[in-house]
Amino acid sequence: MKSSVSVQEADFDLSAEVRALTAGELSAGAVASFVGLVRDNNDGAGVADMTLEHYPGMTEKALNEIVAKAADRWELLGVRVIHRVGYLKPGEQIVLVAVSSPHRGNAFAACEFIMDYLKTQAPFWKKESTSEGGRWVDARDSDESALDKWKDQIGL
Amino acid sequence: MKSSVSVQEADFDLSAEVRALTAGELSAGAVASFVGLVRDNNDGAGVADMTLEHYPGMTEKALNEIVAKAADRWELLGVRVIHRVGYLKPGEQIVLVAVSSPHRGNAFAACEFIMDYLKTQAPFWKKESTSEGGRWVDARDSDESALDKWKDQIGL
Amino acid sequence: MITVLFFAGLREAVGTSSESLALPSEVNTVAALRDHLAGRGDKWSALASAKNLRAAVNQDMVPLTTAIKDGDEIAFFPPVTGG
Amino acid sequence: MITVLFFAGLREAVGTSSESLALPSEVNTVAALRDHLAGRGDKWSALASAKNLRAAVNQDMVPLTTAIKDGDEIAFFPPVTGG
Repeated sequence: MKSSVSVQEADFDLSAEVRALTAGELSAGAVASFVGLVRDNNDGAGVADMTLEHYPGMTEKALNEIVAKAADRWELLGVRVIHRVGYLKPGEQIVLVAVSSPHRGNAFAACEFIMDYLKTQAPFWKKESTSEGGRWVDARDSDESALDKWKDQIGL
Repeated sequence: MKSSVSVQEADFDLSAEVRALTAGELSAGAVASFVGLVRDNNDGAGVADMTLEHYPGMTEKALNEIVAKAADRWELLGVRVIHRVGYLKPGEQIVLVAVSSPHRGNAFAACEFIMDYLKTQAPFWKKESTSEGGRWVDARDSDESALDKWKDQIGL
Repeated sequence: MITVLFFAGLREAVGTSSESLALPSEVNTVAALRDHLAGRGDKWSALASAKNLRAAVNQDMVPLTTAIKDGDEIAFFPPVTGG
Repeated sequence: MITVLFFAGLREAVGTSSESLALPSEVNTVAALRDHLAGRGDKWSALASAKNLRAAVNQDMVPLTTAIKDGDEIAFFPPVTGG
């Protein structure tokens, strides 16, 4: 399986990433992908912009471990993860997870699994500028409970 | 919710479709998408090319009904479905389903639901050219059982 | 009159993609129409022997027990394989 | 010597992103290190009052009960919010 993880300030192009993921791999019948975007509102306040902080070194390590966990569990041909850091405005892309596989069930499951684990295991923190000033985004209980789904289903 | 369904011979650009889906919709935090590709092998034989037949009129109707079913069940902001017909070679894109939502759980579920229903409810048929001649692709039992998952989970 | 359509391998087997015909008075379900057409014999028997034959009436996929009436568009085809 | 890192709201609260210090002999877990640093008082008490404090040792996320030793890189931070 080929996999690649990037943490970067630069934006990314979804088509180009998916094309690179499946290039020369003609047994890939399915690509599931996820793009996370900066929303213009959160917890009832307008969001003007956002700054993403991370833990250099650990970030790449954590993302690679999550990808390896997914590759252990599903038949995958390729995984691409990109997470942006730094200054972002509403509508901008934050994160990409793309997964290729011979069949769609594995691609969907692995893509959602990687996003769910990234949300609680990868060291990124968002600070929003809102009409009420700057604030660090609180973790959501729903992100913790999203992991329970995988624990129940596949005994992780 | 905005939705759009196309049946066409032309290829599509994933980035452009996702950008159009979320344009001006700054409450969309999540876009899940699926791209199906022509594989170079199927059921143990090499595939040289493929022709996709459909039922004009019913195809668009069936796809719109599947999208409406998904929009009834999950909080969605936009859905885009493109299915190609005609002559296709290995590596080419066949189908796109892209779903935007405020949060990722709904986007993932609706995207996979639409693909699973499309596979058994939308009137498309594939004919492959293989080393053993032309043959119509057989439906997979796994595609029927993929629907059971939704029936169990959400009582459809 | 009704319109009958055939797709994919079934279209190739019966050798036509569509025909219009007067609905015989005793034919009032999709299954009865299939039997009526298969009764022509020769290549039409593909309709009787098709594994997992699927049908649509007025562009809705339906069970073969579904009633049909004059003016309907009825399609016969194998299980779908898009996506 | 150990390296201690702070991120996000906790970094702002303690007013620094990293420091190196000699590991006191009685400090042998992440939790003991947190208590040791919080014991400095003032802004450092943020470490004691942090809801859901998370930690990593040598870039692996770990429970606060995890053992630490000389040479380790220990990070303290709030629950992560990427993605």
